[in-house]
Amino acid sequence: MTDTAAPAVKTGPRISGAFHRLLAFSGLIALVVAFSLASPNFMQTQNILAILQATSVNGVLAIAATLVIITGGIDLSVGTLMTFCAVIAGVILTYWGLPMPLGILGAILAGTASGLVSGTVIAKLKVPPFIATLGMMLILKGLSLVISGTRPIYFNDTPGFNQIALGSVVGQVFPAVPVPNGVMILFAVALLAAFVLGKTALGRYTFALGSNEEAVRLSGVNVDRWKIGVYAMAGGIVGVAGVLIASRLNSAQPALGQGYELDAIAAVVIGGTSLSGGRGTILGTLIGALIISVLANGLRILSVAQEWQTVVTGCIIILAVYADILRRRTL
Amino acid sequence: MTDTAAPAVKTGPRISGAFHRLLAFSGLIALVVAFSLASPNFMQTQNILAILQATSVNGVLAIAATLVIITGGIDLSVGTLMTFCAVIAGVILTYWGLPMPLGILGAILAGTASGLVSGTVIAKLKVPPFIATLGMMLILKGLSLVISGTRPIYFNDTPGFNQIALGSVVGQVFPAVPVPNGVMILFAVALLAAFVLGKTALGRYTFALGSNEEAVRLSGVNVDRWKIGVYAMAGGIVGVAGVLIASRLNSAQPALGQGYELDAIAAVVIGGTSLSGGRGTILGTLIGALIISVLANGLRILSVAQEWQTVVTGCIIILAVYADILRRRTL
Amino acid sequence: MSAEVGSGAPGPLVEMTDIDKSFPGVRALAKARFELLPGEVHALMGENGAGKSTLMKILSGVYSRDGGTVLLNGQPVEITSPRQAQDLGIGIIHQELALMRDLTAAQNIFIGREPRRFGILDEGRLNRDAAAIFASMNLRLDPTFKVETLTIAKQQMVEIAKALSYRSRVLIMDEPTAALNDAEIAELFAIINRLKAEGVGIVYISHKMDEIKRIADRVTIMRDGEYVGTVRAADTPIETIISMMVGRTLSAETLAIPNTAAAPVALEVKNLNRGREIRDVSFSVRRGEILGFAGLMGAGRTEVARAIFGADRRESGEVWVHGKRVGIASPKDAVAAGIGYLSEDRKHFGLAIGLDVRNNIALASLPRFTGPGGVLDEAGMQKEAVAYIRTLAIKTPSDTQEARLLSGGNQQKVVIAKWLLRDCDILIFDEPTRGIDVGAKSEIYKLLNGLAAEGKAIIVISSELPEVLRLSHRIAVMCEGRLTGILPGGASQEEIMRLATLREPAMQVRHAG
Amino acid sequence: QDTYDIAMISKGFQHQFWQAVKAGADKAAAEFGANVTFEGPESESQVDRQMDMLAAALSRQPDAIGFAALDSQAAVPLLQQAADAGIPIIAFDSGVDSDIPLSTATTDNVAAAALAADKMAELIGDEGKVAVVAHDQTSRTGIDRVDGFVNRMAEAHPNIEVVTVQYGAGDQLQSTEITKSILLANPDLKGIFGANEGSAIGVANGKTELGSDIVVIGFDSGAAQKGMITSGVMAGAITQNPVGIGYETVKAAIGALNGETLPEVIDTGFFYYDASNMADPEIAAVLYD
Ligand SMILES: Nc1ncnc2c1ncn2[C@@H]1O[C@H](COP(=O)(O)OP(=O)(O)OP(=O)(O)O)[C@@H](O)[C@H]1O
Ligand SMILES: Nc1ncnc2c1ncn2[C@@H]1O[C@H](COP(=O)(O)OP(=O)(O)OP(=O)(O)O)[C@@H](O)[C@H]1O
Ligand SMILES: O[C@@H]1[C@@H](O)[C@@H](O)CO[C@H]1O
Ligand SMILES: [Mg+2]
Ligand SMILES: [Mg+2]
Repeated sequence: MTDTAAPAVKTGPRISGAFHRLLAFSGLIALVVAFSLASPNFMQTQNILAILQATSVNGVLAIAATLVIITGGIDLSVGTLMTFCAVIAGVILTYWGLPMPLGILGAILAGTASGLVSGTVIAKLKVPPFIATLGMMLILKGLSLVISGTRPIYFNDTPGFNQIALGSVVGQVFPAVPVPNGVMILFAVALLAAFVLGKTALGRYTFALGSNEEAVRLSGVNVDRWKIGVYAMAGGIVGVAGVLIASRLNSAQPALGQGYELDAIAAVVIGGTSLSGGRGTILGTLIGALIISVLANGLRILSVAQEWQTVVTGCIIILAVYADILRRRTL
Repeated sequence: MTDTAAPAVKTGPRISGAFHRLLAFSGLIALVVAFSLASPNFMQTQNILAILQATSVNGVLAIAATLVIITGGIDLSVGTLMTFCAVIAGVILTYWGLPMPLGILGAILAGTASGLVSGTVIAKLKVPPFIATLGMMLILKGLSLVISGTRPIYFNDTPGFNQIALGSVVGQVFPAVPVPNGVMILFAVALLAAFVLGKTALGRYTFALGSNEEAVRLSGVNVDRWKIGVYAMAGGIVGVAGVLIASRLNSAQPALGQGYELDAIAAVVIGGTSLSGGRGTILGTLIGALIISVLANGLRILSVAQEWQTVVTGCIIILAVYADILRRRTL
Repeated sequence: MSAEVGSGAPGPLVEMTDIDKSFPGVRALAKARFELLPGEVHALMGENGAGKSTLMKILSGVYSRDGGTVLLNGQPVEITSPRQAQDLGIGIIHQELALMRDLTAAQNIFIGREPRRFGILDEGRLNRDAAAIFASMNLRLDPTFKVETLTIAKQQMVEIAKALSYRSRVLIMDEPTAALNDAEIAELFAIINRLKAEGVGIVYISHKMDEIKRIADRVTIMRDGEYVGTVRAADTPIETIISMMVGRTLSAETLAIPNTAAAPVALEVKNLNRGREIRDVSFSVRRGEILGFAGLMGAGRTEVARAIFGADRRESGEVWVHGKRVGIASPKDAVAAGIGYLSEDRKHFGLAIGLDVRNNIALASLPRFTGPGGVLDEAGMQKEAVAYIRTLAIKTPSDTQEARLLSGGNQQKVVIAKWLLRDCDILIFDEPTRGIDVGAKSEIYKLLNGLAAEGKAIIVISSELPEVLRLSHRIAVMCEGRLTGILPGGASQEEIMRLATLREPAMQVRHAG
Repeated sequence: QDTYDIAMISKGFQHQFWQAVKAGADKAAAEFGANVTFEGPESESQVDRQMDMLAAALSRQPDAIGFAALDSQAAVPLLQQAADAGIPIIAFDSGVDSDIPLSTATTDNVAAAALAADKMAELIGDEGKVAVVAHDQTSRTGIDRVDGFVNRMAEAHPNIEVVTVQYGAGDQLQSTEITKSILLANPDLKGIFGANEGSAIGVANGKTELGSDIVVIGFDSGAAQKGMITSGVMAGAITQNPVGIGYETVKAAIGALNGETLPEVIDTGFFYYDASNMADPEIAAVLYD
């Protein structure tokens, strides 16, 4: 019996997987092709860079949201937490006048700390993620206003701060493609998150929690600790988004942020991650975030009236996801 | 044989159930008591009526959201659909000059139709509810602006229209408690929804779908049809909210609506309905909606600075749900 | 070998011929064949993953076939949905329970066919009708209880009640007794005999060989998705059926009982209590010993195991491991103390259904595969997973197949592999062979014996007495939350049953140890 | 080139105020034969979204850009990019802290709100309690109008106390609920200033719903507000000249394209209007429906 089973053991369908992944881009590619045909201004280096730049903040937020959503949770606080982190950076750099790296570190730590709090409320107090992060969303929104005195904090005293997102290290080497640093940071965060999800124990538990939390607990795993870890990591990533947006605006805008969680979650779901947990990819999320930016940019380039932009965006989001579903079904 | 089985058949833990339900109010009651002690202006008939009135629109939206959430779905379009329905009422009454009942009917039918569309996209095309209703949210938002020409539509030519929400039939009978009609409509919708959920096949399948959709399908039930039915009914209820808000503002405000979905879903979840489906009550949702209104009202009455209002609201939402969890655990 | 058996006078109810079905990477059925006569109980047998469930899902409209024909009463039919199967008089009890956990038992039974009055659901009648069905099954169950509060066994009974309520002409039972104890099985067989007399054709899938002899008229055997043969149950020896299933003859291994009396105590449980479910349970297990746990449904064996493991709260009681008292507040503490627990409910508590086979096997052992920076050693995990896939003969196209796509028995093997890999000193296995075929069962028995021989202490909770008797050095028996006695390995079934029904709380039994 | 392509990026879109600006822009576009697009973010806090809109507009390579900055600093890099590309920029509604815009068509919101404070004082007899319901705690117009009103009261009307300032996001319903709470908490309140259209209508609705007789002063116009002033629920309101802002912006853009020199600031002005002067042609011209 032992022997007969042996030949059946393969290591998995790798090739079809890669093909599958390639096809996932099809919705995005279709949009890009359509807009390129419709307007000569779309397929210009400048515009592509603008689209990427527009994706950077939402992309980073969406990556954070992906981690949480794979555990079967949700994080409604990513938008206002981003702002909170930006405000913390503002306090450190502008109010206290400390050097730039400390401001960045402070923002990331603030995000991590907030993630720890959300994670703890969820894991230890068993408050559903929706409520815990809704509460955090409001708390952080209020605190950002309180700390900043409801006024933007400018980074004028921190020279180079706005180069974090807007400068282009790539452009110094390849002047033809001045990809902004913000975009490179998005890619770096994506690589990091994909690495953690795919290669580390934290990533494995992330999927396992979303798949069957009770089974994980009964396997003797310290479920609470890992869950809190995921929220903390997501928080830290949101901190990066906070730095990015602050750099881009050269200021911490305390009122901004609410509503951004919806775009982030939309990117995640468009990217094929299931809200019920257990499955999802960072690549999918990036594609989802790009689809949202390409749509917004393309419709603007075509000078579509704003109210119709909204209608068309709604339709295309549904269609893009439907196309993806059809693709999975036929493969 | 029947006899031996009979003694085992109890009617379930009815009494403790009633007690349990009573305790669910405790979070709400605690808030009310706290605010009453903090300000003499809180426990005034006028103010209580103001709180109820403030609950009416969100309450009706939350009831619609409850139905969908019990199936394990989500409806992000309730806010903008409400506006769309209000605009439809405006078109019928103000643009076309038809009689008031037709306007009301039109709004409810528009809601139902939109629910049919969402439900069909979800059930037939298998698009996840989050995406389908996100798409609908945008589509409806855009259409409201298109149809209204981005302008409010006033109901000045429909005398009595604003009495739908603001008038008080109760007050004509009991002048001491002029409960506005809008509140009575909320209660009527709640009773209707509770009836449907508890006593009809549609309600049964609502719970069944959220509990284990695959099992329902394997039982030979036409899952798609019932699911579409739930979304349609939710849409119709949103239509009622559309009439209510239009009546209160005596106009259809095409720009309003987005963001209302979050308050509605929050009321549902605070009320103890699980986002994973299968369980939930209308009473819970009403309590959840009231908690939100009482909090907002109470903090304003105390003239708490707005940014702190936000922080406190976030904390109390988490605490209220945590208290509810503790109660369930100890009971 | 494949002795065809001709049927009697009436034409067959169902004839399935040359049925093909493939899933991505898996050929589940290849020219499979099956025939069912009215009034017969036709057992469908085969190893885990042989294609039994798949074939029956095709007949009941869950899956569509890739090729072949299905005749119902001699007429070709296309069954495209469960609803259509119902309308054609085909009912099925699925292997994986398909219940709506938030609904009551009665609501589950009548889903899609609720009695109504003026369009309003008639709950009273619903509950009365359900109660009547339960009564006819001799089942004491409140129809208004939510399914999620019922034990697996009761849930299984609800599934059976639901299937009966359709009054089908063809009734498929896919491992209906996997979660049932002897008394319930006897009740089910009485029902089957009644249905048989009414001319209902019953397809009966089970891995419990003794049941086949007791209930089946004919047996169809499948292997690797193919038809092997059909035999008459009464005049075919079990050994023949088994060899048709596995393609060779299995030698009957005997259990060598080593003397463990002198070995040190590995696990000691003292005065465990929780309400009426666990009442002052104390026992100990020595290194190298297998302690069987027997009892009727609801005796509290699972609760004891979960309480020891920290999965559920306990009111009082101490757990000692290797002579040291350990504080166990959660499963992680238990595992840290060297205790592993395999749950009786693999779907809810065992398998991470969305993960692949490799990761499910590694789930309890990830720290072992975690290198610097938290990076996982995939190659190491794969090596172990593949090794267990071989040892336990888990039928899967690869170790990266999603666990949910495996057959029920193979899923169970995956969960077993998880605990074997974790290498705990003390293993508590709750119904470990639920849904596992005969061949694999004996592999698992061998494995457990080997583990005991290595010095591990093992607790096996099982509702199959032969299993308990075959494996155990000593047998603990529970009744209504109390440990009513601990018997030596060779105890008789009668003795066990006496303790399992010993309802007097006065009786205090000394146990060896 | 026959028609100029002008992109206007505003601070909002759905509000009637912005629709009136758009109407003015469209009017000028028709008059001067230009093609104008008009866009603005969801809410006035979404500074980065406005940057994305500006970036997309730049990609379109328009002939000129009209821009109402949510945060003037944040926009500087993109405006520089436009200037480098030789695209003339006209600021509108709020100024940009930069010399890049060739001209700015704007309202002095601090002064406008101070005028509201004076009118309020006059109507309540220069003493007592008042409150403010504003649209936004952080946007320039929100800050300026609250500051303008509160500071003017403190300076010129010492016997008037501003008991609370609350924010309703310009959402009529939310502003209604806020107003009711304020009235119930302060039974002796004499007046409320609603700092933009949605806020003002909300305040008036709240007053009506509670049957209160406080003095309401609004901001901006629109059919509802005009109706409320006619019916007396609202005493009066400050209006800017949104149609004029839109019109002047497009006109200035075309002027720049045609090489004209532009004034640094085009003050489009503001007025206090009430039932008595609403019909005056000068006032009626700046009110929108
Ligand atoms: N949906 C599916 N996708 C992929 N493979 C599947 C699917 N369903 C079944 N299989 C595979 O088809 C084969 C037959 O499975 P089936 O469930 O019919 O086995 P079985 O005979 O019922 O086994 P068991 O005794 O363990 O229940 C197995 O190899 C299984 O892994
Ligand atoms: N989820 C639950 N909710 C409520 N009661 C439960 C639940 N699970 C078990 N019980 C009750 O606990 C007692 C013991 O449960 P259980 O049937 O699992 O015992 P067991 O001895 O392990 O039997 P089995 O042979 O079924 O494994 C029974 O009275 C049962 O009804
Ligand atoms: O001028 C303001 C704008 O800036 C916007 O906030 C909407 O309301 C108007 O009154
Ligand atoms: Mg099977
Ligand atoms: Mg058990």
